[in-house]
Amino acid sequence: MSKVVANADEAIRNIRDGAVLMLGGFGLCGIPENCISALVRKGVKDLTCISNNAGVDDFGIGLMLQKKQVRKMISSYVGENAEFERQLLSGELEVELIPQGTLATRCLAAGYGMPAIYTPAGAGTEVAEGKEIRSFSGKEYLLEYAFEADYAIVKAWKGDTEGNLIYHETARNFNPLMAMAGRVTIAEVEHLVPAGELDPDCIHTPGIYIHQIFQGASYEKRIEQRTVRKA
Amino acid sequence: MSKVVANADEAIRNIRDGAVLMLGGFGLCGIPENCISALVRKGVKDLTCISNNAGVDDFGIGLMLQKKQVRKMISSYVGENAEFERQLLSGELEVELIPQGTLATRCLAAGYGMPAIYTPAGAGTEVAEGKEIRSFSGKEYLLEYAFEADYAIVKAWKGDTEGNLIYHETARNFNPLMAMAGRVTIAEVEHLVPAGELDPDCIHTPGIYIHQIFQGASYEKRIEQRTVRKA
Amino acid sequence: MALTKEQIAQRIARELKDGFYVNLGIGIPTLVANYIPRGIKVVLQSENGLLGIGPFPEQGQEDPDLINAGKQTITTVPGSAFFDSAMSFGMIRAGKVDLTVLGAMEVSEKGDIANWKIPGKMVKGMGGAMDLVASAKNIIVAMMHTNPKGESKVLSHCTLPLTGVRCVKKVVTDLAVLDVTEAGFRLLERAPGVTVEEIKSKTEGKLIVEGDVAEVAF
Amino acid sequence: MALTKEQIAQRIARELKDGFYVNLGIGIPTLVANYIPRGIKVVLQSENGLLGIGPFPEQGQEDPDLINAGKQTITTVPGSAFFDSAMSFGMIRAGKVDLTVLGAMEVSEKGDIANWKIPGKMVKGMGGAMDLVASAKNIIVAMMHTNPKGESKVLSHCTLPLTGVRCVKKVVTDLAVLDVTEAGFRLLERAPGVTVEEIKSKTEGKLIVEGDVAEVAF
Repeated sequence: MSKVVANADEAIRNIRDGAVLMLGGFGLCGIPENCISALVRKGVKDLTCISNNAGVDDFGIGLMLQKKQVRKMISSYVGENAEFERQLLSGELEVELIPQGTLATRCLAAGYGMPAIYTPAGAGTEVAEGKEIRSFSGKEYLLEYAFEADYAIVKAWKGDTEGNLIYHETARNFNPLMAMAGRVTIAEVEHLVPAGELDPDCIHTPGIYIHQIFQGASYEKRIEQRTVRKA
Repeated sequence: MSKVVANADEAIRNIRDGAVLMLGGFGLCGIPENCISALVRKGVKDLTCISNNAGVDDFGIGLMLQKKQVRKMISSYVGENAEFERQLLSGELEVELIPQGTLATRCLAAGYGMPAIYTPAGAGTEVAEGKEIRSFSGKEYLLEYAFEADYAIVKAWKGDTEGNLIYHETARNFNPLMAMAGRVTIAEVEHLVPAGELDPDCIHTPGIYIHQIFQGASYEKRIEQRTVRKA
Repeated sequence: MALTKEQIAQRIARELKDGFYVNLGIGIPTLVANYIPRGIKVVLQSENGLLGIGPFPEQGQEDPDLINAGKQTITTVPGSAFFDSAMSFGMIRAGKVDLTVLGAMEVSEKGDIANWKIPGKMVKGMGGAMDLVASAKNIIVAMMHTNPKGESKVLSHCTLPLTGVRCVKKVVTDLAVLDVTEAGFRLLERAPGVTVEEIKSKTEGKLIVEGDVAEVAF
Repeated sequence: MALTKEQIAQRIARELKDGFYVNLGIGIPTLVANYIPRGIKVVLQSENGLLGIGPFPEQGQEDPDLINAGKQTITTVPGSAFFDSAMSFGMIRAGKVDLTVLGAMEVSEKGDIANWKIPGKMVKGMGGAMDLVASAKNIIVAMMHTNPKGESKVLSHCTLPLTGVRCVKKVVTDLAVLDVTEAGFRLLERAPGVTVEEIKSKTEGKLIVEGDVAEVAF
């Protein structure tokens, strides 16, 4: 039973309308570009997307927003996206904003089989409304539940045929957390190698969490805020 | 302000009688040998030791037990140690047994600033007695609190002068978790290298968690159950 | 003829499916690794932080940094991965491990298991057993049908302190293969030459026998 | 003369101590990195998963896999480490980050902070700000003393939706350096040439002035 599939279209072929997806990445860094393109091609609709950000107008999750494939975004920050703003204001798109650390830890909880976690983020703010609040050592914490997602779609630098993954620099971000949290997890990698080529001490995501893996056809890796040193 | 100290004796010099210590390792694999020897030399007493195991009679934490330095062990498994058994039966030593995954996750909770976590381990057993029980999706979980330890003492394979650590094979085990969980964390390593020599993508414990680091004088790395293939 | 420990392991190995991630406990369960059916691929998890356990090392190749949960020296297979104990039990709790095989002192007809403590004896601890039984989605127990005194270990209720409740799915003993069902132990197979009557007499818990019960074939 | 944004950053940089791990927010806080005092060593954390932020890259050296929390291309210093977002916020929650510097729309005399949402405007999200303010042990706010309409941002109570409560320890504005105390804002220093009277008139929250207040010296 091989986890290796030929390409993004094959990897996402079972994703249906109405699915709950997790998509790795921070800004445009470490996003599963090839799977996003395939989801746009497939035209699957009514999606709930759990992702720290929502891409920009013409890249990342922004491409799915353009095609109105997303019903709900669960994110920590959704700036810099005009179409997103239009759909939000028109009521076409639902948005749930979550503190970034809470987003990360709710993924971790799912991957580690913890039904819920306590975090102080948002205590005393409107984020706490309707949530269970509990004091530990005199400090308030919110009870936040593990995510349940049908699919997690992540992007790694290197992967092997067992599904073991290694990420590169800050393109790691949410990817290893979401990889653990999906009922089914699809990984796209820049370099797919045979089992045994990766150093077992340096694996970030063990293959047990990965169901399908493929080498992405190409990566644009667009830069959102190109910033350079003053000469 | 350098984190590098000369040796184990210097690293543990501030540890006082009655301290709560975490000690990394699983069995005799990945234990902080040099620090344990230094603690025996220092003769510090009345210690509470959080460690998955208690060593064997003449190695690991067993050496501290021989000198009656330990008041309480918090472990998941304490077999194969005659002096341990003697002290336990005589009432000289207190033991708290905790499921191994709970032990690991209570360290993680401390390192990740989560006051408590929910785990199903021990639900319906005597481990659950006196603990808060809560159902999520029809399954019972116990509320288990983050550990509070004065010192965590861990052993890594390589470390750099910033305190970044890389572990080797299954000698990783509890070390990265305890490294995050100590109020003060002391790391001993087989190879101490200048900052910049370790691959930043392969760091298991970022230096922010480490307060003191040194290269151990020597490592015996004793094998507890030498098992070989039948010829 | 009662099954040998090797045969118990061999029978359990037939429960393995291609692509399974499996955690094998100490004792008989460890032997299951020797009988993985040809043509299927199974990855063995060691809860001290490894996916991809290989065979024991050759003499002289023992590596003190590379042990299993029984503290034995081991090797790895290509494609293995190391991780810390929190991730290890995390993947167990999250149901990513497909099958767990454990030894036991007692199993009840409700699927309760006792395997860590005997009152009056020195208690060594539960290690990872409580985490495994509370979380694994599929637990098979490998054990002798009776204790050295000849008393049944397949009970209506466990008498020893529990390791976990309502978690065991199947029991393979030296005498029988049993499914744990809502109604009690269902006898699936019997050891070659062992009669249903003998199994009944050595099973204190409720035993369900339907039709002819085949012998375990090797 | 009110302080420039660069001068606010320069003043905040004096709060850094040798060995500090520091998280710098977007805007003025980012500029603090340019004024780290000589002879002390500070490690900068980026909540998207890096310890050891270096300067911006030289033209042509931008790496799309290497960005800060503001999505800007960056570099690393020797001894840096990458990690995932759960560990990143884990170390923040556990109090391992010594100092956090953030911008704000409003700060109250109790130390409450509002910096993520303006009712009626498109809400972009709190990003990591709520985690940082709920967890960091030492939070300094860098902001203008008044908004573009000239209204005080240093208040008795925040009027905007809160990001966190009772968390800000110090505020450095273009006009003043303020400690947040149990009794209110204590005026520590004033911008060169700015009078205590002007600061009082532009501070809606309770301002405590004791003795002579020195000017910020550069």
